[in-house]
Amino acid sequence: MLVEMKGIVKDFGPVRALDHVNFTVRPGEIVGLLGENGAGKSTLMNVLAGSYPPTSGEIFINGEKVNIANAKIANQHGIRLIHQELNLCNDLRVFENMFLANEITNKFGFLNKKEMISRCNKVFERMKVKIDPNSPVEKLPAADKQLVEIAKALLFKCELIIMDEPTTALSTNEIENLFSIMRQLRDSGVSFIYISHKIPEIFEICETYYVLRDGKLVAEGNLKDMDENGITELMIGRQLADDEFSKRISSFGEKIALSVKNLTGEGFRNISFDLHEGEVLAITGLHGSGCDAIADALYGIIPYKGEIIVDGIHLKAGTNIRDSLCHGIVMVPRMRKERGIHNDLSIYDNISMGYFNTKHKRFFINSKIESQRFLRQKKALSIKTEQPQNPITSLSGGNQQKVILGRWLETDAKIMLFDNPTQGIDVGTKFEIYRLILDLARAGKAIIIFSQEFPEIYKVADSCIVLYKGEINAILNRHEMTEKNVMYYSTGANLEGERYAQNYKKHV
Amino acid sequence: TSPEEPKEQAETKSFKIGVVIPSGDHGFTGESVAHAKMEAEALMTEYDGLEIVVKDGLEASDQITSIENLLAGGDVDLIMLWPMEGEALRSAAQSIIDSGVELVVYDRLISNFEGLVGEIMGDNVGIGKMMGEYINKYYADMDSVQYLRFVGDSSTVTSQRNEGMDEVIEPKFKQVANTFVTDWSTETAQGQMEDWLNAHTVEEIEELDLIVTHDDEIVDGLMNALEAYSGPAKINIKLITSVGGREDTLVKFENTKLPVKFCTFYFAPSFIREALRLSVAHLYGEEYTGANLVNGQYLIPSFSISNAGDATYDFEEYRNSDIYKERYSIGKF
Amino acid sequence: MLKTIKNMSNKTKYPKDLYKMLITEYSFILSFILLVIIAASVNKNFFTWTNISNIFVQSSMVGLIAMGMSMVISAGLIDISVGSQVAFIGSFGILVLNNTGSIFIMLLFCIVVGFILGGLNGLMVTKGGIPAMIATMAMQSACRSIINHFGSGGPFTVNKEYYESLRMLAVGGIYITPKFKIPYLMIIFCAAGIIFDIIMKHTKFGKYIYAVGSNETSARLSGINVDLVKACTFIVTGIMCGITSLIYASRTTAVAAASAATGFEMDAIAAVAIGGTSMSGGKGKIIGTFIGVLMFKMISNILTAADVSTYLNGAISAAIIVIAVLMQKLQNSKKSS
Amino acid sequence: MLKTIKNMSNKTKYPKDLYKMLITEYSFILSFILLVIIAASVNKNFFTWTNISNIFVQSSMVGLIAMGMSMVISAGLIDISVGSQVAFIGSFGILVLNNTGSIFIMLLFCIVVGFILGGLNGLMVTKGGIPAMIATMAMQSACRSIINHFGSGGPFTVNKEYYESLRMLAVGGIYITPKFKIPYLMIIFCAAGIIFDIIMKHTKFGKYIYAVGSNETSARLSGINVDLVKACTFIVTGIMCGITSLIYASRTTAVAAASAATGFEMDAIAAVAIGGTSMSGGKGKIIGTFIGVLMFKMISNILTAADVSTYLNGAISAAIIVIAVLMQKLQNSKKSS
Ligand SMILES: Nc1ncnc2c1ncn2[C@@H]1O[C@H](COP(=O)(O)OP(=O)(O)OP(=O)(O)O)[C@@H](O)[C@H]1O
Ligand SMILES: Nc1ncnc2c1ncn2[C@@H]1O[C@H](COP(=O)(O)OP(=O)(O)OP(=O)(O)O)[C@@H](O)[C@H]1O
Ligand SMILES: [Mg+2]
Ligand SMILES: [Mg+2]
Repeated sequence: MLVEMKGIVKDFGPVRALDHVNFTVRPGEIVGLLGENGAGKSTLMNVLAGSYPPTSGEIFINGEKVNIANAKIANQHGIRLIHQELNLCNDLRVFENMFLANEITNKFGFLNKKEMISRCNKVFERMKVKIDPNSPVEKLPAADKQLVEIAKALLFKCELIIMDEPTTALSTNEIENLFSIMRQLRDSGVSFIYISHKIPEIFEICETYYVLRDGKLVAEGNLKDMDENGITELMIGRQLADDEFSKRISSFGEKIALSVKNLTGEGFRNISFDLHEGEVLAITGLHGSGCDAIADALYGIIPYKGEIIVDGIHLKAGTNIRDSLCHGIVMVPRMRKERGIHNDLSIYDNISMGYFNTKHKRFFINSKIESQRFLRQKKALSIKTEQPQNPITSLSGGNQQKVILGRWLETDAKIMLFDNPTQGIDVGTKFEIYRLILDLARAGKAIIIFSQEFPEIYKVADSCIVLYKGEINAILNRHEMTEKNVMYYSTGANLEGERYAQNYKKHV
Repeated sequence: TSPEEPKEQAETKSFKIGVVIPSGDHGFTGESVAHAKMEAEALMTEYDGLEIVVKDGLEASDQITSIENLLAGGDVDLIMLWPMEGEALRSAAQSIIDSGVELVVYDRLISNFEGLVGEIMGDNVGIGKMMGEYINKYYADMDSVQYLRFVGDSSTVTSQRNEGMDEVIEPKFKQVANTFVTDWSTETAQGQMEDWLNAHTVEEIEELDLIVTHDDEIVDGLMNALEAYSGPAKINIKLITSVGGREDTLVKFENTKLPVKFCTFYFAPSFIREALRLSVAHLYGEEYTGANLVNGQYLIPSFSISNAGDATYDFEEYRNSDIYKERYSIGKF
Repeated sequence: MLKTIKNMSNKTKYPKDLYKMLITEYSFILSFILLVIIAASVNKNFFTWTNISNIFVQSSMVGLIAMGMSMVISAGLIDISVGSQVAFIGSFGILVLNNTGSIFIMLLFCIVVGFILGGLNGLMVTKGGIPAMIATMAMQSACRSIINHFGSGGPFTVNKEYYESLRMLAVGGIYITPKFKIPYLMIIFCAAGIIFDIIMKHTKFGKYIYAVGSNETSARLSGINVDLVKACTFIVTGIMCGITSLIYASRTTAVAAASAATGFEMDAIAAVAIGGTSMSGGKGKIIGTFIGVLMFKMISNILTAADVSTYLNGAISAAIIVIAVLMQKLQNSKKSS
Repeated sequence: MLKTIKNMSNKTKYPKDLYKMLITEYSFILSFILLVIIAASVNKNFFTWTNISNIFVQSSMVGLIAMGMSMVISAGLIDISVGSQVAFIGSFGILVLNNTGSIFIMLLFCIVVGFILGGLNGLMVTKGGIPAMIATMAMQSACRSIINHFGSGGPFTVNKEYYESLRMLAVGGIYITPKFKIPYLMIIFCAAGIIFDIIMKHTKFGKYIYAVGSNETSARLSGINVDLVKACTFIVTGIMCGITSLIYASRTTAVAAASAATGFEMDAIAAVAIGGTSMSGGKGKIIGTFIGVLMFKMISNILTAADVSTYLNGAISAAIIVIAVLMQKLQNSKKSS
C-alpha cells in the first residue's frame, strides 16, 4: 500500500504543530520518523490514523484521496497506530482491550470470547511473550502493557503499522523479537512507520528516514547514507559530541552518603551497597529484575525490610516518603506524566512543591520568593519558558523533567534518585540532562540512576549494579562497564550457563 | 372488666391495630408520631388484649411497604392510615379492604373511596371558613385589604383550607403576589419573605395589611424576616393568620416589637389521638363522640386563638385549657 | 494475583469457576448471607414465599433504576435525576392514561419520555460538556419543579375506571397454584437483572461502557464513539425510569408531585456501590447491583420486623452500607497483597 | 497557545493583567453582570443597600459551606453530607445553648462537632477507601436519622431567654450611620471568602489541595501527605457546617430536624460548579464560588420580584445553572482553539 501525505498542516490554536509536511510510505518499507521532542512526529501520525483532522492537506492511499475522519476509518484502510502514551483500559482484560471496538461476535450478536482469546494467544506466541489474555490489564507490568499495545496492532490484518515509541519499556530481548516480527511482516508487504528516540534502534530496523524539526520536514533519505551523528545533527540542528562523556574520568569522594544493607522486599532480595558523595551509581537489569521496586523502596514508596542508612542515621523502615525527604533523599520518578508532574498546577508551583514539603515552615507563601526560586532553577537548568504561571503541561517533556529536577534541587537534597530520567526525551535534551547529572555529582551529590539503556549508563555512571531476578548479580566499576558485560550479567549468563550468552550473541 | 360480668370477659377478644403514618418531615408530623405512640400506650393499658403497632414512612411507597408488611403478617384487624398523599395510597388502601382488614383514614382524603370505617380529620374546610370570617370581621372598617398568602405544599390540606377561606372572604381582599409555597419550612418561608420585602417599593410594603398562612412554623419564618427588616418602609401588617397553636409561635407574638397581631386556628398533632380512639371504639363496638360526623366524615372541631380579640381563647386562656395540656403532654423538644 | 489468575485459567471448568468467583470476587455475598441470617432470626415469617416475593416486589422500582445506574456509573458518570424523572414521567403518564384510557399508550409514553429525558441528560453531558453531577442535578430540579407547577392542585390521580386494570401490574402475578403466585413485578425485576447482566457481559455495548469508564481517551482512540456510549447509558436509565414510573403509578394509582420517588437516586447509587461497582467507572457487576438492591430492602424488612424506630433506619442503613463497602475494600486489598 | 501566551508575557502591568483575567478567566463574570442587569430591571429596589446586603446575608449560609465545598471538590472529592451536618450540629447546638445559656459554648460546640463529623468523613474516605460520594451519603443519612430520632421529627427550639441574644448574630450588624448597617453575616461571608481565597492561593495547604486533586500519585511522590490533605478538606468543610449551623439557629431560632438545611449540598455544589471549579479536581477559584453563591441567591431574588410561581423556581434555576456552565465551556473551548 502506498500512502502519501501532502502538504499537511496542523494548528493547535495559534501553534502550528505541522507546517506543510509531505510524507510517503511505500509498500513493504520501514520508515524511521525522527525529531526532537515536540517536533510534531506524534501529531503527524495522529493525523494519518484519524485521531484528529488536519487543518489542511491531503492524504492519498494508492493514489486515491481519502478522508480519515476517525480511528475506525483508518482501521478500515488498513492503518493501525500504536500510541506513544499507553492507551489501554486498565479495568478490562487483555483480550478485551485488544479487540476493543473490533469485537468478534457470534450470530446472535453476543461476544465470542473463546475465539478472541485464542487469537490473542496466537499473536502472543508469535511475539514469543507470555501474557494471559484473560488477566486484567491493570495487573500487568508496564512492559507487558506495551507488548499488549503492539500485539493489538498485529492482531488484525493491516497494511501500515505506525509505532510511536513502542520500546520505551521493553527489554532488549523483547525489542529483538519485535524487530524480527516486523521484518517478517515487511517481507509480506506490510509497511511500518517507526518513531523512537533511541537512535541505534532506528539504524537497526529502518530503511528510510524522515526528520521533522519545529513541525517542518527538514530531511528525508536512505539510512544507508547516514550515520548517528548526521541524524542527530539533522534533528537538533547542531552537533553533539559525546566525547565529553566517554573520556570522562571517574572520581568521587570518600565519604559514604548512603548505605543500604540487605534490602528485601516485593521483587528484590538482599540488596546491599554503599553510595559515596559525588558518585553516580547506575542500577540496571532486565525488566522484572526489580529496578523499579528498588527505586520505590529507597524513596519510601513501598515497604521493605533491611536498612537504609543516611549519614549514620537509620531510616524508619516502611513507607514514608516524608522521612526520606527529611534525610535528603529525593527522586525524579519514572513515568513523568503519571508520577512526576502536577498537571493542573503552574510551573512555579511545580518547582516549589518539594520546598513546601521539606523546608517551608511558614503558613503563607511569598510569591516573590517563589518567582526567585523559579528564576534560579531556570538559569541553572536552562528551562525554556517565559510563562512560569502557566500549567506545567505547556512545557515539552524535557523541560518538564528539568522542572521536576529543579523541584528537588531547591530542597538541597544530598542523595538523588533518577528513575528512567530520559524516558521519551530527545537526544539533545538527554545530553543536557546527563550534563546536569554530572554537574550535580561534581557538586558532591550522591546519585543513583535507574536505567535500562547502556549508552546512558555509560555516559554518567561511575559504577553500575546489575540485577538479575531481584538480586545483585554484579557491581561493575567504570573500566568493567561495557555493553557486553552489562548484558552478560543482566541475563544471568554467569549463573545459568552459556545458554543466555549464546542467545545474546546471536542477536547482536 | 368487672367480676360481675364473667361472660363478657370470656368474650374479650384480642385486637391488633396497625398504625401507618408519615415520618416527621416537619414539626407537625413529628409531634403526631409522638402523640400516636403515647395514645397507643394509653389505649393498650386501658383495653386488655389490644395491640397497636405504629409504623411511619418517609414517602408514599414506604407507607405502602409498611402496609404490605402488616398485611403479610396476617394478624391485624384494623389499620389506621394517615396517608402521605391520599391518592397515592388508594391502591394500598384497597388492598387493606380486600384482605378483610378494617380501615380508618386520618387527615388526608382518598377521594371516592368506599368500604372504610371512617375518615377522620381536622376540619380543614371549616378552618378555612373560620379564618375567612375572622378576617372579614377584623378588617370590617377597611375598603380594601392587601394580603400575601403562604401555604404548605400541594396536598388536599392546602387546597381545602384555601377553598374554605376563598368561599367566604369579601372581594375587597386582594392577594398581591403569587401564593408562596413553603414546603412547611420556616427557613424557606423566611427567605421568601425577605425576598419579597426587598423586591418591593416602600408604598407596596406599607400597603400590605394582612398575611394569611397555613401553619405556625411558616409564621415563625415570616416574623423572623419582618423583625429583621431594616429597610425604609414601615410595616403596617395588622394581622397574621395561621393554623396550629404552637407555644413557640405564641411566644414570638408576645415578645415582638412589631404591631402585628396573630390569630391561629387550633389544629394539633394531638388530633391523631382521636383517630386512634375512633379505631378502638369501632373494634370494641363503643360509641365515639370525639368528632362531628359530617357527610360521612368525622371532623375534629377547631377554634381560634388570638391576641387580637374576638377569638375563642386568648393566649392565656388557651394555655390554661385541657386541650393545651394534652397537646403538650408529650413534652417539649 | 497473577498466579491465581493463571491457575484459574482455561483448564478449570465453569462450575468451578463460578464457585471461585463466588468466594473471591463477590465478597458481598458474605454480607448478603449474614443479612439473610439476621433477617430470618428477627422475622419468623422471613422464609415464607409471601415475604420473599414481597421483598422482590418492593425492590423492583429501585432495582430497575439501579440497573440503569450501574451502566451510568460503570461509564464513569452519575445520574441523580432518576427520582424526579420517575415522578415526572409518572405524573404525565397518568394524565395520558386518563385521557386515552389505554395502559399500552401510557407505557409507550413513559418509555418515550424516559428516552427523551435520558437523551437530554446525555446531550448536556456529551455535547454540552457539563459534568454529569451538575447536569443531572439540573434535570432533577427541573423535572420536580415542572410537575409541582402542573400539579399544584394536588396529586395526579388515575381515573376510577382505569384504576383496577392499572393496579393489576402491581398486585397481579402468575399463579402456579391458587395460593402460590409469582408477582409480575418480581418477574420484571429478575428479567431486567438477567438482561442487563447479559448486555454488560456479553455484548459490545457492555464492553464499550466499561472501556469508556475505565479510560475515555483510549476508548476514543480505539474507535469507540464515546459520546454515543455515554448518552446511551443515560437513555437506558431514562427508559428504566419510564418503566419504573409505570410501576409506581400502578402501585400507588396516584403520583404526588412533591414527594413521589424522592430519594430513589440515593438508594440506587447506594445499591450500586454496595454491589461493588467502582464509583469511578470501569468496573462493576450487575449481579452485584441486583443483590445490593435486595440487601437494601431486606435491611428495611429487618428494621420493620425488629420494630426499630423509623427515624433510625437512615443511620442503620448508612452503617450497613459503610460496612459492606469496607468489607469489599478489605477483601480486595487482601487479594492484591 | 504557546504564542498567545508569549504575547501576554511579563511586560503587562498588574491592573491590565487583572482586566485580562476578568475577561479571559472569569467568563462567568459575564453571566453575573447579565444577571445583575436582569435583577435590576425586574426589581426596582435592586440597587438599594437593604437589598444588596440582604442578598449577602441570605447567601452567607450556603456561601460558607460552598467555601469548604470548593476545597473538597478541588481535591477531587465531594461532600453531600453538608446539609445534614448543619441540621445535626444546629439541633444539638440549640440543646447546648438551652442547657448552658452561653452562645460562646454553643459556637465552640458547633465547631468541635463540625470538626468531628468532617474528620469522620475524612477517615471513611482515606483510611476506609470508601468513595467520597458514598461515604458522605452515609454521613448525610446518619446525621439526619439521628436528629430525627432525638427530635422525633420536630424542631429543636431555642429557649425564650437566649432567643434575643442568639438572634443578634442574624439580624445585627455594624452601624455606619443609624440607617446604614453592614450585617454581621455579610461581614462573615466576605471575610470567609477572602480567607479561603488566601488559603487556596497563598498557602502550602491550598497548593497541596490542588496537587492532590490534579494528580494524586504525583502529589504523593512529591512528599505530600495525601490522606491528611483530603481529610483536612473534609474537616474544614465540617467546621464551616458548624459555623453555618450557628447562623441557621440564629436566623430561625429553631432547627426542624427533618427539613432543616435540606438541599444545601446541592446548592453549594451548584455554586462551586457555576464558579468554574472543575468537578474532577485540581482547578478552581474561590472568587468563582463566591460569585456563584451570590448568583444563586440573586436568581431567587429575581424570581420573587418577578412574581414567578414558587413551583417553577427549580426549573428556572436549573436552566440558569446549565447556561452558566455552558458559557464557561464555550469560552474555554474558544480560548484553546
Ligand atoms: N492536543 C494538542 N493541543 C495543543 N498542542 C499540541 C497538542 N498535541 C501536540 N501539541 C503540540 O504540537 C507540537 C508537536 O507535538 P508532538 O506530540 O507531535 O511532538 P513529538 O514529535 O511526537 O514529540 P515527542 O518526541 O516528545 O513525542 C508540540 O509543540 C506540542 O506541544
Ligand atoms: N507491588 C507489587 N506487587 C506484586 N509484585 C510486584 C510488585 N512490585 C513489583 N512486583 C514484582 O517484582 C518484580 C520486579 O518488578 P519491577 O517493577 O521492580 O521490575 P523492573 O526491573 O523495574 O521492570 P521494568 O523493566 O518493566 O520497569 C516483578 O516480578 C514484579 O511483578
Ligand atoms: Mg510523540
Ligand atoms: Mg523499570
